[in-house]
Amino acid sequence: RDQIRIVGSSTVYPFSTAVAEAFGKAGKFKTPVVESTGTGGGMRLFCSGVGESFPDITNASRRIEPSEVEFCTKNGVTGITEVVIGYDGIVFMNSKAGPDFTLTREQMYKATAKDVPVGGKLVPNPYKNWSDIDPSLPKEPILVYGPAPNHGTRDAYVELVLDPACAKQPELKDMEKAAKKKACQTVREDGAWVEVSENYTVIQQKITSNPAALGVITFSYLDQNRDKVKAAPVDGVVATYDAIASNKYPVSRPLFFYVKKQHVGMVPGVKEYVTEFTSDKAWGKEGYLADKGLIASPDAIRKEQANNARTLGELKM
Amino acid sequence: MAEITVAARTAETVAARLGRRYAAERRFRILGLASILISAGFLVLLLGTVVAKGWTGFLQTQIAVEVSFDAEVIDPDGTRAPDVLDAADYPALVRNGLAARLVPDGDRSARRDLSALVSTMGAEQMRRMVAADPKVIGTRTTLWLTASDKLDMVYKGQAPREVGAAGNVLNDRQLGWLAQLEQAGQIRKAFNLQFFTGGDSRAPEQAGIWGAVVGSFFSLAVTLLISFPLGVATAVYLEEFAAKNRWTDLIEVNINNLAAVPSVVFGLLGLAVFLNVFHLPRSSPVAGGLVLALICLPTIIIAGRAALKAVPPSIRQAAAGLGASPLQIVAHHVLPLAMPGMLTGTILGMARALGETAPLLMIGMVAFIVDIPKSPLDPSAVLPVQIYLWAGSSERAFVEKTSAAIMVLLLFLVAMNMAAIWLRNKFERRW
Amino acid sequence: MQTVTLAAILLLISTLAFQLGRKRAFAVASDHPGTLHSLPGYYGWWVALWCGLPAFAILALWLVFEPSLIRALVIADLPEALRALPAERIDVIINEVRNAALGHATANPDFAAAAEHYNRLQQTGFASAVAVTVALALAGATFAYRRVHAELRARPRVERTITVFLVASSTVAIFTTVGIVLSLLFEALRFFHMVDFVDFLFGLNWSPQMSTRSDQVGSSGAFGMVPLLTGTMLISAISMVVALPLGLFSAIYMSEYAQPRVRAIAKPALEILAGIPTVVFGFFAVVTVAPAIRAVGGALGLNVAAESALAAGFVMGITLIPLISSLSDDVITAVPQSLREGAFGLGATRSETIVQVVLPAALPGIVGGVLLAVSRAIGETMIVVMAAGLSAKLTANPLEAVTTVTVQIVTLLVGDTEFDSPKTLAAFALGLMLFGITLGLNVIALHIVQKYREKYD
Amino acid sequence: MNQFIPRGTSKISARGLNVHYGEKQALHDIDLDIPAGEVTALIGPSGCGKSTFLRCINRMNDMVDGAKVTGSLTLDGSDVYDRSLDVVQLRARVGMVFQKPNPFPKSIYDNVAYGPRIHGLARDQAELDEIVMNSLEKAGLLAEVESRLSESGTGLSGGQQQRLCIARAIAVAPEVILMDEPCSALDPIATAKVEELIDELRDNYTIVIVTHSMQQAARVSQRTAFFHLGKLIEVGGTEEIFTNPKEPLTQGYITGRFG
Amino acid sequence: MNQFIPRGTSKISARGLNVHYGEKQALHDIDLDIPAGEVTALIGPSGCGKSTFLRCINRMNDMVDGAKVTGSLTLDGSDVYDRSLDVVQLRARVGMVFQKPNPFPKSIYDNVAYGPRIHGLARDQAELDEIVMNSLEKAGLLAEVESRLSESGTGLSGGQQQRLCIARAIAVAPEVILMDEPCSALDPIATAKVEELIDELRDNYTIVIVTHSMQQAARVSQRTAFFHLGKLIEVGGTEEIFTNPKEPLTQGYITGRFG
Ligand SMILES: Nc1ncnc2c1ncn2[C@@H]1O[C@H](COP(=O)(O)OP(=O)(O)OP(=O)(O)O)[C@@H](O)[C@H]1O
Ligand SMILES: Nc1ncnc2c1ncn2[C@@H]1O[C@H](COP(=O)(O)OP(=O)(O)OP(=O)(O)O)[C@@H](O)[C@H]1O
Ligand SMILES: [Mg+2]
Ligand SMILES: [Mg+2]
Ligand SMILES: O=P([O-])([O-])[O-]
Repeated sequence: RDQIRIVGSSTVYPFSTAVAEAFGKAGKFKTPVVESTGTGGGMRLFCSGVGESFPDITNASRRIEPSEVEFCTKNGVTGITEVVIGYDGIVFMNSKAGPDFTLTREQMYKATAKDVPVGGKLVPNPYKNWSDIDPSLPKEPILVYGPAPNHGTRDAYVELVLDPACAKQPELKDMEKAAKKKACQTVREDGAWVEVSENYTVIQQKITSNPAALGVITFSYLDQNRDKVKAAPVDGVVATYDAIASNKYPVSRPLFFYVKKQHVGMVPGVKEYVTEFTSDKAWGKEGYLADKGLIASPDAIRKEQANNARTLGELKM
Repeated sequence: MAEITVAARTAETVAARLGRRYAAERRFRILGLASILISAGFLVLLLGTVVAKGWTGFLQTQIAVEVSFDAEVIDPDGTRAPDVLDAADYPALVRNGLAARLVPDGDRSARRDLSALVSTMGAEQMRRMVAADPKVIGTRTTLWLTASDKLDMVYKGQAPREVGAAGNVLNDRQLGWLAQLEQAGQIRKAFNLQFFTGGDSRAPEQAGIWGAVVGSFFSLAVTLLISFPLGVATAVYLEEFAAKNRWTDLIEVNINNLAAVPSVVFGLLGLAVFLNVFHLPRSSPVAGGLVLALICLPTIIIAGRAALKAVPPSIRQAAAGLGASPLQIVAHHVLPLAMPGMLTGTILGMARALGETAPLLMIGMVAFIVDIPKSPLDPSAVLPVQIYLWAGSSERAFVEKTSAAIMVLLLFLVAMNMAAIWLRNKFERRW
Repeated sequence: MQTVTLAAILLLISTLAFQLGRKRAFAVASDHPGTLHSLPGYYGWWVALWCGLPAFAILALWLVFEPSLIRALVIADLPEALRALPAERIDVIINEVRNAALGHATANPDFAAAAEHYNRLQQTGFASAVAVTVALALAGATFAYRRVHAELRARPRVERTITVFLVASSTVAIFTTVGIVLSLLFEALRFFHMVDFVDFLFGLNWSPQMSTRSDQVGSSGAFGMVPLLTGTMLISAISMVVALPLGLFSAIYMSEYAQPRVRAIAKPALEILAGIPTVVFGFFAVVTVAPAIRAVGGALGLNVAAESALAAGFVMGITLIPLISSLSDDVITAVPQSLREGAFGLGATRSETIVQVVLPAALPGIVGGVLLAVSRAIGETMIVVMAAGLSAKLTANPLEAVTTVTVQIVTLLVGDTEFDSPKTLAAFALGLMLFGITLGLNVIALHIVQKYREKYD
Repeated sequence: MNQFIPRGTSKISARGLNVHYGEKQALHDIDLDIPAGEVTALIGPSGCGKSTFLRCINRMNDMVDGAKVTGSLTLDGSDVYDRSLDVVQLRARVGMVFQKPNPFPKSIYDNVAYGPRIHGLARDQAELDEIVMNSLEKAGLLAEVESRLSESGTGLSGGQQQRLCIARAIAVAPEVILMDEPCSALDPIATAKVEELIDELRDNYTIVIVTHSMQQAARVSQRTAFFHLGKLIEVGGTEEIFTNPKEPLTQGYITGRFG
Repeated sequence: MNQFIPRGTSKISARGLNVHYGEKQALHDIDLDIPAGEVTALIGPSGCGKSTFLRCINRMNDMVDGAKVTGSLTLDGSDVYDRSLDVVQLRARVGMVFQKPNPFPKSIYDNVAYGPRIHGLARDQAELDEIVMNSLEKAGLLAEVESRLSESGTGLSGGQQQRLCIARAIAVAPEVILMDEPCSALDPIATAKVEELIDELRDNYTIVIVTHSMQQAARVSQRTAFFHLGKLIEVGGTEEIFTNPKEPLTQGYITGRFG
């Protein structure tokens, strides 16, 4: 094989493909083949082994989990380089034709968790309309398109929205840890939360055609489609480049990609691809990835990350 | 004579009801005509939609930008080393060229807005110019650069242009620039060559169908190479040689059923067998072609058998009577006579294969593939999958590209169908 | 590339062998006129087959085994330290060696050496392949050439070889079916180890997105296919509501009323409609039909989901019109003219004749055609993937979004290649069900259609 | 050449009737009168235009693409091809029985009831039942099928089917019944039954029958018309035609020298 | 019952020949000798097994699924159904002409040249030309088609087509020519020409002809065999059979009492 294969996060996919295209255009190597599988799916593929039939790079919208590192090691994938490429915010957006939402994380929790505390008891989610949760919200049926569990964005949603909101529920305070985790992190399965896997353009599509539906999706999709969609302020903060870059926006997280060091050399161009990705013309504040909606890291961090990437520093958990 | 009166009464009764009966007749007839018209109407609506949305996809907006091949930016050390020239920040040069005309001040957000007007192809164009002839470094020249998809949409009138309109893709400042460009005659629409020569791209203005066309070509070549000889051989065996017994019955039932198995199931077969067992390369035309070959094999066999059946037995008897062996009868007489029918069936099968999408999704042809495949083993897209991918893309400009790609696909299909019809009419014999 | 050249060379030799064999036959014939068993050409073929078949067989074997052979040899020649590495590592090394051999620079001198070795091996390998196959071809040709004599039954032998090829070809259809059944069954059985068969068949919940790692909470992983089936049925039913009247009436009009001129336009138009790929219809559904239905629904004060079953079913119905119309056209024209004359002779109008005599007579055939169309609707994928919903809802409301079996197969499998989670394997179980259902429908439909045809033949 | 019968008594009367199928002329200038209340047989070699003439009478030729009828053909003095004449009504008055029995794939009852139903001849079910029974009775079929009226008409034997078709025609109470080789698909016994039936029906209906069998023509008809190559050669009393034909062609045909 | 001719002089000779099509027995125990250099006519009512017998001679029944032949049939003393006998070679020796003219949709030349080509009868083009011309000449067709040898054989008239088929059969230089009602699709003039041709061919070939027309049998054949219901009823000189048949069945058939 003489063509890089990249899998993983749908969040990073637009950036990864942009870099791949630029990299391919330079003409020295074939354009990498990029597949959007979600962070989790990408990790599974990436960690499944070393050799021709396994990908060289996986994109991620969350950090690699210890369990995944373990899985990697088990399959002989031992040398991994981690690169933080920038930041991203998770936004709750809907069609411009639809109603305006102003949300809190607690409201999102109540709208999307499978079981919610009502009157001191954990009951199956009773809310049908947004207005059932809070009269200030639109009187529209709850319909949220969100990422499936194989997505980093899902993990981030759990970690940044469900868990914090859950922690504030007095009814859940005394629960046993495992049960609490399950109670907090399980999402609705009654059709109000629709899971989309592998490809965020599907979410994009569904919310544009369905104005009352909300999509849990990432900032770059909002940025690129401002003519069609709008984002709900979360806890009073509007998702903007600066709000996310300055960490004011509550649901933001870093993005990554991981390189299989054992494949460097084996597949021509891996190093050069990494170099292209970490060049200022790509991920700089005015780079082409910024145009695609990537929120660049501060200069110092970029520098450090670029160094680490180009020297293929080993992943440290 | 009682009968006569009965007959008279008959005439009367019949006459009395005639009006109503003829009205019913007319209604029925109109229903039939309406059905045809409605069906045809859908066809017209579909084609109309596609053409209306897609014809602009063959055009591309360009803007004239005076760029300077700034030696400071391209090659500060004056080494003229190819590596350095390649890696230079050409986008900045494009941006500067635009900024020089449109934004006197250099604020960051304005520059971002500005670079959103041109495609990165502009920078690429400059890079190639430098690579071809480093002497351009240090000169200034005006280039027609490909506009970004958003500007393209607005200029073509597919996105609103009024300041402050809902669904604006350009902001007010950008719209102002557009007016400026237009006034200066620095914006135009040109034939979209990139669409016909390029591979896929995430940027709509750079996306082309050539990669998918080549992929489709490779897939169909594999399909044809496998399904045609196998199909003809099977048809000949079943129709001319096989005795009627359980085994041939089994084969027949099999073929009839395979013809109606949903194509997505063939995709599952391809995934489980061709990819997981035989380890054919994912997303490759070989794997795709193999799956498609299995899909259109029954079509070819059934058409082939019909064509063979249409050859009158008297021809076979005549040849047999002269001492031709069974294979000679087939090779000298039956096959040549049946060939037009078989080819017609094959072309129709190929046309179907050209439009098949679902099974190819199963074998990984949905990956993002930019390079034009060079062999059937390279990863590649095919036309219908490309259409599917673009149809799912969120950029507004992809709607136009999708429709344009559909037009190209339909063109191929119509050409194939016409060829089949022509063949059928030319060689069809009535015995 | 090299292989193609070699194949071309072998082909060339075979052609030569053909010529030689033929010449030889002529020579034999002129020695003993009138005794030649077969035409000289057949001797040519016979020699050519002897020349080409074994050589190509060996070439095919070579192509299959060459990579692993060379690989083994390269590994054997690697430095001890590298050889001791685990298998996956060796895999990587070999790929790197191969890339190095193709001219990509490598930093490791060991690899460079191995690459050289690899190249050498490949050259020798190819050289020996050339030698062996060409030698075999020549040997075969010589052997056959020597044995050309007047009584040699060349024609029957050549013909038998061809017949073997024909018979082998006809078994491909069987292998395909067996392949489908086995691959579906195999993966589906693995699925049923994880999920109870009864739950799968009768479960009312479909929520397959399970967690991907142990420390994550996913959905409950419910695999009850009933909502998928009802969704599929709902959309199919809508499509038939659209396609049946339109298709049937079109067929009636075309076979009973239309002037030849109208027919000459309408028939090809319907054929074009039939030839348009469904992915195009999916696009049409998304950009035109679904918004239109929503707009109409909105105007009527109805709450129409974006991916309503109605939109998908409606568009699917359009795609089925040509199928129903052409099948109905067939059966309607197969109704004997004498029945129509009987009715006309009694003073029936055309519509009375059609409704009361022709259609009842054609009914079984039409039913068969409709069943085929239903089976097509159930198996149709692209339109529903693009225009139908994703969440499995148990509803009969055409304005709501439902999902179908095929949509789930595609969403479960696209992009994901893990074959050890029930999520992926479920697609195969669904595929098996789909195969079973459509197979059943087809068998019944074909049976009805065939029986009906026999009745009037 | 033709023997005219007084116009007043003729039920059907053709004058200068020409029929073309596209380019091909199938009937040349036919002048023929068919009297009421008799059985008229049309005979002649294959392809001579017998069926064509018969199908002119109830305008069945309207259904054939490219068929063109000129000249005049009157039924009870009114022109069959007149624009104002309604073909549905015409066919209600002129019943037809075909060469191959063609019962509808419906029950025996529905087969017979079909005509009365579409023409609305029965005011209620009882009346319809009566018509059906009556027609079956007249067609001599009632005894055989009385117990299985709801079974399919296609399940009957060939002869029964043909009689069912006759019953079906009678049920509309037509004035004329046309029969195109009604017995050629039947065995001798069934043929005999149908011939007997024709003989009985003669009292109430005008019957025109095409037949290949001269014996049959002789048995059932009172008048016979001999066609040859689209021309009417001779017409007259059956007795006379068979014993003492005027034209040598007729002579040649009935003595079996050609055809 | 059968009149055997001395075995030595018979070209084809059947003994106890039975043919079954699946369950149905089409020929019962046929003993028949066909002498060389004569025309033998097979007559009998439809379905009596004439064609079946004819098709046994060149084993055309091999092509029919379920056909089974038992008993012996020899050509020049060697068993036609012997396992070692090559059917291709047999058919080169026994030519056949069919009821409906069936020229290949190729040029007239190629039609005639086809047999010689597959059997390799001509060493070069000149020789092939000679064979073709010769055969057309013998078939009395050369004058009519000489100028248009490269036109399609299907463009000829029916009679010409049939003679082309005869030329095609002759071109292989067979010893026996089988003809299955060769004139039944032809008009009288074409029939006359073909009959004439048969008469001429008799000198060089053994001819077996199936015919429905007793006149034809009388005109062209020297010997006649009468089949009835799969049995050979009578065989003998044509003259004798027609003037003085021994069997009452034969008598009945040739006087037209049945069939
Ligand atoms: N639909 C048609 N189109 C063209 N020619 C026709 C058609 N029907 C009949 N003919 C021709 O018209 C001529 C008269 O046909 P018709 O059927 O009336 O003959 P017929 O006397 O009834 O013969 P038969 O005894 O065989 O039924 C024949 O030459 C026939 O070929
Ligand atoms: N292929 C076949 N399969 C089954 N039965 C057949 C087949 N060919 C002929 N028969 C039957 O064998 C019997 C003899 O047929 P054959 O064709 O030899 O009769 P024939 O004397 O040539 O009649 P005709 O004069 O009609 O050609 C007939 O009863 C026929 O139905
Ligand atoms: Mg007739
Ligand atoms: Mg015969
Ligand atoms: O970025 P994700 O696709 O893993 O959400």
